[in-house]
This record gives sequence, structure tokens and C-alpha cells, in this order.
Amino acid sequence: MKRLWETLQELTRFKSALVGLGILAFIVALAIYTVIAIPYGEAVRLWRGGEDVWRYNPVNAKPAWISYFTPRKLPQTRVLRSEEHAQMEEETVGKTSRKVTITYQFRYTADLPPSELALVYKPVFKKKSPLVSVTWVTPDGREYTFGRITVKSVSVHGRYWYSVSRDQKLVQLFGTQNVEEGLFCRADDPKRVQKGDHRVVITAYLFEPDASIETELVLYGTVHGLAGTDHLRRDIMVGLLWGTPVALSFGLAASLGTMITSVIIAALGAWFGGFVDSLIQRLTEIRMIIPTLPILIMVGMFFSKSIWVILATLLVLNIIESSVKNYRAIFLQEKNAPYIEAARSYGAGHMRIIFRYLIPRVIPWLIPSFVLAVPSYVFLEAALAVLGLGDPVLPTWGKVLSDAYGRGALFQGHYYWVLEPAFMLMVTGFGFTMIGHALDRIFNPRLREI
Amino acid sequence: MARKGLQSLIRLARYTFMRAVAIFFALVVGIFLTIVIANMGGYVDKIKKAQVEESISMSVFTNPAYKNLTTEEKRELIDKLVALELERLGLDKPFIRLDRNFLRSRAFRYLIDALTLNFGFAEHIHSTSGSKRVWIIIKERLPYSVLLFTSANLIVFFTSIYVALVLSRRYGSIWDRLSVSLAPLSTAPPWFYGVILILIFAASLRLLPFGGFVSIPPPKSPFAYALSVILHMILPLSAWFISGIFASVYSWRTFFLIYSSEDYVEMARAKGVPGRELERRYILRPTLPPIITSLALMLISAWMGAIITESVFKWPGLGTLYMEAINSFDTPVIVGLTMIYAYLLGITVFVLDFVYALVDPRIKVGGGSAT
Amino acid sequence: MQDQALISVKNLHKWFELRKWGFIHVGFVRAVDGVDFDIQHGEAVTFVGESGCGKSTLARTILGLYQPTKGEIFFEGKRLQRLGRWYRSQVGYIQQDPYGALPPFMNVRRILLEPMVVNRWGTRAERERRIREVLEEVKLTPVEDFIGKFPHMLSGGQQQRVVIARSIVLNPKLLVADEPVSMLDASVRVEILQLLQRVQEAHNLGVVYITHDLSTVRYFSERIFVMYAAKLVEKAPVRELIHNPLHPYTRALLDAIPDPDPENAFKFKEVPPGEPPSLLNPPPGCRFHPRCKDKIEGLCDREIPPEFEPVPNHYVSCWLYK
Amino acid sequence: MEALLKVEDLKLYFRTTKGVVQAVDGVSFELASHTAMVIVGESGCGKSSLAKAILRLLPRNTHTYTGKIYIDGIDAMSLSDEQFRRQIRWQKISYVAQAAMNALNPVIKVGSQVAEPLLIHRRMRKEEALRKVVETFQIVGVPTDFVDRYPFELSGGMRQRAVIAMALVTNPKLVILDEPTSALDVLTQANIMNALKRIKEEFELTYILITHDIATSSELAERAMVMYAGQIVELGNAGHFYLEPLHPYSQKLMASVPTLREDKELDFIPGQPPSLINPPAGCRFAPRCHKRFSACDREPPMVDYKDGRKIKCHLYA
Repeated sequence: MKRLWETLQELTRFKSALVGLGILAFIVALAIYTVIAIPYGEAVRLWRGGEDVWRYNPVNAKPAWISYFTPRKLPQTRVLRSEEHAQMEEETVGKTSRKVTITYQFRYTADLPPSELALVYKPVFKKKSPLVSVTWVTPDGREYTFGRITVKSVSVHGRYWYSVSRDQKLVQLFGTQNVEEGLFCRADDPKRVQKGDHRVVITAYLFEPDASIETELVLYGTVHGLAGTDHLRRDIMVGLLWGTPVALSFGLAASLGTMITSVIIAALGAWFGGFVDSLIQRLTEIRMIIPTLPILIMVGMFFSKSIWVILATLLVLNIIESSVKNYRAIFLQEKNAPYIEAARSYGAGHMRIIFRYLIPRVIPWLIPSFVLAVPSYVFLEAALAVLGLGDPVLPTWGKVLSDAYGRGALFQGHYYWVLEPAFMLMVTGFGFTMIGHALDRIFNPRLREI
Repeated sequence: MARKGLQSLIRLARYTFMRAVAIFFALVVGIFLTIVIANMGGYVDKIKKAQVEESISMSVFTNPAYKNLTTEEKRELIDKLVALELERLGLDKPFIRLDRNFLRSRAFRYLIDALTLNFGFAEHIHSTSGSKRVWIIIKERLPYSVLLFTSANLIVFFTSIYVALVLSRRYGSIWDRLSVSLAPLSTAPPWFYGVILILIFAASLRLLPFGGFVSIPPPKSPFAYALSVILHMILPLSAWFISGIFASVYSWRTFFLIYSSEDYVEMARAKGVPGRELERRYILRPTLPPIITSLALMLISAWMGAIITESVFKWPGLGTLYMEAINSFDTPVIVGLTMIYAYLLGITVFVLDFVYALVDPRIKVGGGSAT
Repeated sequence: MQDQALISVKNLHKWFELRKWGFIHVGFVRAVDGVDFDIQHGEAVTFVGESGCGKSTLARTILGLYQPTKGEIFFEGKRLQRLGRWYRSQVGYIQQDPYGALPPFMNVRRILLEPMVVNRWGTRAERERRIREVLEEVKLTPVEDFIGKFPHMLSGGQQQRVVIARSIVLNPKLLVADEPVSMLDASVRVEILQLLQRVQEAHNLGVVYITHDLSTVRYFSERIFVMYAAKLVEKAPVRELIHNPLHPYTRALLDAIPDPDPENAFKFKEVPPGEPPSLLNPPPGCRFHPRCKDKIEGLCDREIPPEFEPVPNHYVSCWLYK
Repeated sequence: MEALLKVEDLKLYFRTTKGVVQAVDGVSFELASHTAMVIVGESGCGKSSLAKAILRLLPRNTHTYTGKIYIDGIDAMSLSDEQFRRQIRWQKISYVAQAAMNALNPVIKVGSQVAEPLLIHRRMRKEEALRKVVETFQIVGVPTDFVDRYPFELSGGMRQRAVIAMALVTNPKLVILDEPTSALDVLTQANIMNALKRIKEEFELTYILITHDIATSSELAERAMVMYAGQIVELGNAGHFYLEPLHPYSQKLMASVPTLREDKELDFIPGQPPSLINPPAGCRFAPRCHKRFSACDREPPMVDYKDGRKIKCHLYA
């Protein structure tokens, strides 16, 4: 314990190690927060939820903080509910039918048009579905009427989604412009937003006495949350947050597991020598020839893409790892150390010597290499995800990156989508490496004065 | 003198032969293990059998020709057809048997196939020449991978050793300290830098191509063709370089610093051996064996890292082939590729073992460790 | 019981097999090649010889770290077949390099505890008491200042004291000290030798003291055994050997050792030519004959000299005393 | 007689994580041509650092390196590194390193390593140089066919001789021997000492022999220097030093040397040498000294005692 404390104190001598420790503390805190705030089941539900969960998010929206770096005012998503944001008028038409007029009046001041427009109808009826139509009056007085439909099928939540952006009439009307630009930009300059008050009037005919209707007008923004959204409207933040505990546990478990078995095997070989040692050396050679990544790919392809299965495969493959050679060299040197001979002279058994004398001796070498190996496994997981072998259930940084890459985020300029997971990966890698290098310089006597 | 030279040549030959035998043995076992792992110890066979049974029973039950057969008769017919099909596929034999019937097991046949480069036929992918033989497909892609990654590795290797030597001479200078603080940059693998570089130079600045080997359609004139290839190589090479160079420089610098405090180096300095000579004869030369070992390890990890880097850059080598095979679920190609990787690793280990023997007099002259 | 030797070694051989590629037999390194001697209770005996003469192998064989190839070792009359824990607790071991002899990751308390834990010695309280006892005995006082320290926090002399404390913690009857002071500074050397002597007298220990440095011998032991190329060539009480060396090798050895004397600078010494033989292919006959200026042609190079006793209690293996 | 080597107020400090180590702290002495001087002291007293300071073999963590060194009339401290390499190294001074076992490059044949100084400083052709190496090998007693062997094929004694041959091959004026025999056996040691004595006469060499082994040091010594905690505490003729040391430290040191032929009561020095990071003020030996008195709190002067001896002690002031 005391030595651990001393080591930490010595670490503070290195500026880079301090940065690394800061990063590590942040990552660990983030991981703990994530696991508490978004329990595993919830994370999986959110990530696989699709449209139902994320309907109100824009597609491929940039993170909101982008606005601080641009003089333009970027629109956020606005959901205008008829109960709050509109005036409702009702008049009876004929015997049983009623006409409901919902009038939205809202001011639009952002410098970009919304990324998408949708209307949500929440009708209540028994047999005869309501008939609706929309009239949109722009600030400069243009008036468009569209979306004359019957609100027929209703999803489980009682909502009927109508995409204004894909309204055939509007699409045809605006031609080369998209619908949002058509409605929100100036007539004379189709790229500049016409700021001012929009009026949207929704007329609904209800054919049953108990029928009613509420609506929501959704103006999707171009920015969303801290991390933006992906092609499935998912908040990337969920992926980034949950990627943290996954990456940490994968990296630490792989690094630790690999190291423990390799060290023990190297110690056994070096200590017993002879047949055991040659066997282990041959096995190390064989291990060098077995291609790790291809095998992981095959496992991912034919068996399971679960990150835990991949981890288990990796650990099995790495029972003997190429570092056995390095450890063995150290042990061979150490095995003839006088203190080992002394231990034998007072009767310490083989296992006691291996586990209490040999292995503790190499811990100073092990700790830095353990820390330094963590990032490589974190990146390995990401690499597998990029190859399309990412865990299908869990959100991970690799998955986010892979989605971005696969969806052509680079071609379409959704750089944030690539950069965010990349940033997390890089920062984590940096943290571990900086600490690792500093530890190396503390523990490795040959490096101490260098 | 001449006799001694001959003797050391014989010793070298004997050593090389022993290493070749050891590595061949390792290769055989390694490939066999790869086969077993790739087949999940026979689990994949079970899946295949189930697939065969399902497809045959489906076709029997849906085929109008067998409409008037009873269920019993259909069952019989299915069993017969399945048995035939399994025999055709060789699936009737056990996957692995650890007794005297081992030589008749499928795993052993796979091993022989793998050792004779007979990887069978691809299911979907074919070579540009139209062949579906896995070996031909792989052979076509191999040079691309070798071209890119050998050059990438050698560039990183020689640059880093040169820079490290210069830095170790200037211990404590600004450049030296910079190299120490930049070392963590190499945490990220090449494919990662690939993504970032594509983002900057291809997507954002539009200076260089996103990926591929040559622009499409390929330029007609050889000069333009070569230029296009070079343009396409810049980003992958840079990604590889950035990812490798910092850690490499750092570790070689540290390595040289450690070795330049050896007694014999100090002695040489006292003798008045001039700087460059000192570095060449007293620092570089004695440390060649560990340097070569690390080059071997670097190449081995490079072969693996190549898979992802290539697929990020759509470089038409083995890595991209892997990606294609994964996407189209082309099992023979995947297994074949895995075998090729085992070969590449084996060859790498062997070649470097040989070079090691050339530079270490303890092996050339004999002696060394007797026990 | 008391007249029985503490340890008695008969015709002891320790050969190491040399293999190439790990399986092809090349030959044997005959590190100890037919050695006989007795050591009595409470007697300190010095083995002196050049490095590579097999004296350290002999020590390790006595300690039971190596199984003898041939020959027997009797401890208090009991023949040692398989070396059990019992025997290990009867023998203490002091090594040359005090820093290397102590596990760097254990503190002094743990270091001293280990032999007791391994040999299941005493209860927890007894062990703690014993640790304090031995630390006081080797003068690492106040005990509390040292008990928690790690080896690297101690000076060379203090480290060697811990090694000595560890070697006696199980109350052994025999100490094997392999060059215990050769890595220490001259000023500390004497201190440690005196401490060893005190410990030996206090517990009536038999001591096997191995050294290449004859000048420290007289301060410590009663008898000297001279070893050359895996064999004992001369055995005699200290004074007798120093003043009346019989074997040509012993004479050369004594001649070569300087005392601090300014006259030395003006004298050339007579040193036998050549180097000690390889133990893989030792020369036939007397192993010293290729370097010996008194060799008898036809005898020394053919037959191995037996042990003669030209002076009572002074044994020498040399044909000159036939 | 003109001094071959003159050192004035030489200081060599190292920077470590714990502080600055004052390994050589203000050392001044002169050494006449064709004499052998031994430097004795406990380990860590700065004797090896002194050798390195004279040879300008500075470690990377050097903090201070000041003073004056005149070698054969050349002001060595004013030379640039390159001039020093060309004019001093192996031209004027050669060096036999401590643990000479490791002083040979394991992958270069012994002969070409020994010949190297000739190729560098004498611009000889390779064959000519090797001929000279064979000659030198004969002088120091190395079988001449070892020219063609690698260091790992040689025994420790032979390697040591090869290193000595390397030091002699260019006929330098001064040879600094740092513990040249401490790892070797008594007979080999005596053998090498014989060779060194013979060579000294033959080549009219000047030696500086650094050792902690006082008995062996007497084999070669004409002058003796005792160092303690980075400073010289006693300097004088060997005859005086071995028979009648003056400084309390030298006295204690001599008393702790066991002798083979005469009976004497051995003594030891209690305590440990001080850390060179913060050496005690005043006399550095005072805390361990049995003769200390009130004046010892002050830095003792270097006293010129009779017979040209110098003692750094208040007792003789």
C-alpha cells in the first residue's frame, strides 16, 4: 500500500502523467456515471430502439455546441403542441361532423431552415378517421395548402406521423429546392432564411361525436444535444457514454488477462527449464504464427459478434502471448538471483518461489506494460467494429465510428460523427499511454535517469 | 582463416536448417490450430449439416414431383439425399479424431489442403481474371498488400532508427524532449489515423483521393497511372507513418541511450572513436539482434493491422478482400486468407531468424549458451 | 555423539551435463570431482581456490541445492538421500552479494519471516520474537528502525547483516558462507567477519567459509582446504598451511597474495604460467601438472596423486610427498 | 621535473532525481612522468569519477565540470571535444576501464578492436595495425591467434589483457587503470601486475591505478592518493603511506586490511561514508573520526607535511 502511494507521488513528477491521470479519472468517472445513469438494459433499449424512441430527434444533427463556433444561429428542434402553442377552434358541420381549426403562430429567427418538418396527429376516433389539411403561410405572405389526408392507421402511441418534407405536392412545387428551404427561405434568395412569423393552419374534419384531435408541429433542428445524432436519429451521446465502460472493461480485462497467463507461463517455463521450457518456447513460436485478428474476425463472422465472446476468444488465444518471450528472458536472469538460491536453501518450494519470489520481482516491468497494452485492446475492439463485427447489442465507440464510416459520414460532411468517437478513443489511449510511459520511467531502473 | 570461414558457414547453414524445421513444425501446428479454431472445433460442420438437411427437406417438401409420396417415404428420401450431399461435401467424416483415424478426419484433410495452398473455391467472390479459386484470388491481391505495408514498415523502421540515433546524440535537447512528449501519439493504430487523414485531406480539403489503388477509370499513360498510384498511396503511407513513427523513435532513442552507457561504448569513446563511427560500430552493430527481433514483431503486427487499414482505404489488398469476404459471408475465402496470414507470419519469423543469425557472431561462430 | 563429525563428505562428485540444442550430449563439466572431508561441530573451515575451481558448486551441493552425481554426504551421521525440510533448517547460507541475496520487494521483517513460514517454525508470536532476537544478535539495533526497511534502504554492511540474520533464524548447526565479504568495502569487511565469528562462537556453529582471498582466512577459521580444478589438493590447519605450504599450487597462491607493503612495487612474482584447465576435459594425472615447475615426468601427467600426510594433520595430494 | 599531469581544483557534479552529487569536489594534484600513482578509497568516494573527469568521459547527467587539467603541457580543459579526441585520447592518455570484462564490443573481433586506435590516431592501414596488435599481444601475454576471435571466446583474464594491450597499442604517456584486476583471481591478478610492472619500465609509462584493494595497490604504487567523499585527504609517496599513514581515515583504512603473513588486530571504521548530495560541512570524515575535535567543524586545509606529503586534516595544521 505504502509503495503504491509512493509510486503515485512519484508519478506527479511527470507532467504528462498528471495529464494522463486526469484523463483516466475523467474516463472512470464518466464510466461510473454512465452505468448508474443509464442502466445496461436501458442503454440496450435506447440503442436498438430505432424510430419509436428517437422520433423527435433530427437525422444527422450536429452537436449543439457547434453554434458557439459559428456566427450563424442554428435551429434547434422545436415541438409545437396544439394544446400549448396553437389556438383551436371548433365548429359543427352537418349532423355529426365537426371542423377543428388549429392555428399555429410562431416566430422563426434561426439562420438556417429546419432540417426536416413533420406533423404529428393524435386523433381519437372509433371507425371513421378524421380528414385533415394544412395551410402554411410564410412570413412574406406566401400561402401553401397541402397534406390533405385521412388520418387512418395510428401507431401504438396513438400518433400519426406526416412528413411535411416529403409531401408530394410541396416537393413538386419547390422543385430543386427542398421543402424546408421552400417554406423558410426568401423567395428572392432561396438560400437565405426569411425571418419572421409563420402561420400554420391545420383543418381537421371529425366525423364522430366523441372524436377529437391534437397535433404537434415538429421543426427539426440542425443541431442536437452534446453529441448530435446519427442516421437513425439516435442521440450519439448514448453511444459515447456507454462506450466508456465498455472500452474500459474490454481494455482492462484483455490486458490483465493476457498478462497474467503469459507471466505465469513464462515463469513456469523459466523456472522448470528443460522439457517444460522447450514446450513453452515451441508454443510461443506457434502462437506467433496464429493470426489473431483473422481468427477474431472468423469468430465474429461464424459464431457471435458479442463483445464478450470476442474478449473470451482473445483471452484464450493470448494465454500464450508473444510477450512470454520477454518475460521469460527476465525470469531466466532472475532465476539465478542469489535471493532465489537463498530461498531454495531454506526450503521454499517451487510454487512458492514462482509466485512469491519470481513474479513479484517482475511486477515493476509488468505494471507499465499492462497500462500500455490497454489502449491497443480498446482500439482492437473499435477496429473489429469498423470491420462490421461490432457488438450488435451494445453501443460502443467503435460501433458509432463504424456507423459513421459505413453511412459515408465523411462524404456528406458529418465530421462530428467520426470525430466524436475518435476523440474518445484517442483521449483514452492518450491517458493510458502517458501514465504508462511515466510508470515505465519510474519502475524501469535503466530508464530512471534517462 | 578459410577453414574458419567454412566452419562458420556450415554452422550458419545448420542453424538455419534447424530454425526452418522448427518454424515449419510451428507453421503446421499453427495452421492446424487455426483450422480447429476457425471451425469452432467442428461446430461449423454442425451448422453446415443442419443447413444441408434443411435445404434438402425444404426442396423435397415443396417439390411437386414428390407430392404423392407419404411422409414416411419423404423422410426416407430426404435421409438418402442428405447422406449423398454430405458425402459429396465430405461432411460425413468426423471433423476431428484424436486416435489412429486422425488421418481420415476432415481437420486433417483441411490441413493438407491448407499446406498445399488448396483452399477450394470461393462462394461469391472471384478474381479479376474470373477465377473462383481462392488461391488465385488471394494471389492476385497479395502484391498490393506487400507493396504497401513493406514499404510503410521499412520507411518507419529506417526513419525511426536514424532519428533515434540523432536524438540519442542530442540527449536533453528540445527535439529530444519533444520526441518524448510526442510518443503517446502512436497510441492510435494506423487505421485510426487513416480515418482522420481521409477526413482532413480527402473529405475536407479535397486534395487527395479517399481510397483505392488508382483512380477510376485508370489513366492510360503509364506515367499518369504511376502518378495516380502514388497519390493513392500517400494517405495510407502517412497514416502508417504517423501511427508508427513516434513510439518507434521514442523507444529506439531510449534503447540507444541505454546501450550507449555500456562499458564498451565508453571505452570506445575514451579511445577517441569519432561520433559516427562510434554509433555505427559500437551502438548500432551490437544491438542489431534485438533491433531485428523488433522489426520481426513489427512486421507481424503490421500484417494484422493491414487488414483494417486497407479496408479503411479500400486498398485492393488482402485486408479489403477480407472485408469483402466478410460482407458476402464467403467462408472459403476467409479461411484461405487466415491461412495465408499464418504463412506470412511464418515466413517473416523465418527470414528474420536467418538475418539474426547473420549478425550475431555467437550463432555464427558457435559458443553462446550451451545449456 | 559429540565426537561424530557434523558433516562428513565422502567421494563427492557433481557433474553437469552439457547439451547442444537441448538434447545432444556434449560432455560433462566436472565441477566437483571426488572430494572428501569432515567438519566437526563448531569448527570453521575455509575452502580456498580460484573462481571456477568448483568451490561454489561444492557449497551448493552441501546446501542441497544440487543433488550429488556420486558420493555421499553424512550430516551428524545421517546419510542424506533426499534433502528434506529438516536438513534445510540445519544449514544456513550466506552469499557473496548481499543486495542480490535479499528479495528487493520484501522488507526486513518479511525476509526473516520467510524461512520460518516455509519450515512451519513456531507460532506467530514466537516468530515475531525470533525476528527481534536475531536482529539484535547481528546488531541491527534499534530493531524498530530496521524491521520495516527494504533492502535498498540499507548499506552494504547492513544488508549483509540481514543475510546473516536470515541464515541463523532457524537455529542451524552449519553455516555455509560463500565469499561473504568479497563485495564489501575494506572498512566494513572486518566488521562483518567479526560478526560472523561472534555468531559462530555463540552458537557453536560449523562453518564452511568459501573464499578466494586467503588473507581474511586467518581471522576466521581453523583449517584450510585448498581446491584446484574440482579437487581438494591440500588440507591443513591455518597456521601450518600459511607457514608451510606443501602443494606447488598452494605455494604459488600464497606467493601471489600481496600484503600492503611498498616493497611490492619493486618485486616480480613467480606465477605459474597458463590458466586453470577446463573442467570439461581436465588433464590426466595431477590436474596442476601442466603449470607445475616441479612436476615429475611420467608420473604427475599420468596418475592422479593420492592424499599424503607428510606432516601430522596436514594432507596434500601431490606426488612430491610420496 | 615537469609534471606530466597537473590537475587543479577539478570538480565533477552529477544531477540526479534526489539532488546534485558532488562526486569530485575540488581535487588538485600533480603527477610526474614515469611514476605510478594509486588512488584508494571506499566505493563511492569519487575515484572512478575522477578518472572519468580527467578523461572527459562525462555521463549525460553532468551538472558541473570545472577546473584545470594540464596533460603533457596541454591545457586540456580549453580544448573542444573534437580537439580533445584528436590530441589527448589514446595519444596522451589511455584507459583500462573498470570491469574490463565488458569493455570489449561483443560483436567485433578482438584484434580489430585493439587495432582501432591505430587506425584512428595513427592512420595506419589495417594489416599494419594488426601486425602491431600482435606485437602488443605478445608483450601483455595474449596468444597471438586471439586477434581473430570474438570477446566471448576469451577468458576473463585474457579479455583483461586484451584491454591492457589496447591501452598500450598507441604508446600513450599516461595509462589510467580503473580496478584492472578486481574481478580476477589471485594468480591472474599477480600475473597481470607483473606484466604491468614490466610494461611500465619498457615503455616509460605513467600509471594512475584506481583501486579499493589496498594490498594489491601496493604492487604498483610509487605515489599514493587517498580519497574520501569526493576529496583528496592524503597524498604522498607510497613508502610513507603504507608504513605510516597520517590522516585518521588512512590510518583506519590501513588497519582494516587483513594481512597474510603478520598477525595484527584488525579494525574497522564505524558508520558509513556521507552522501555526496549534501556532504557534511567541515571535515567530511569528522562524523566517523576517532580523533575529531572542535576544529573539525571547519573545512580542514590541505597541509603540506614533511617529505612532500599532503594531508587534509586539522591535526597537522
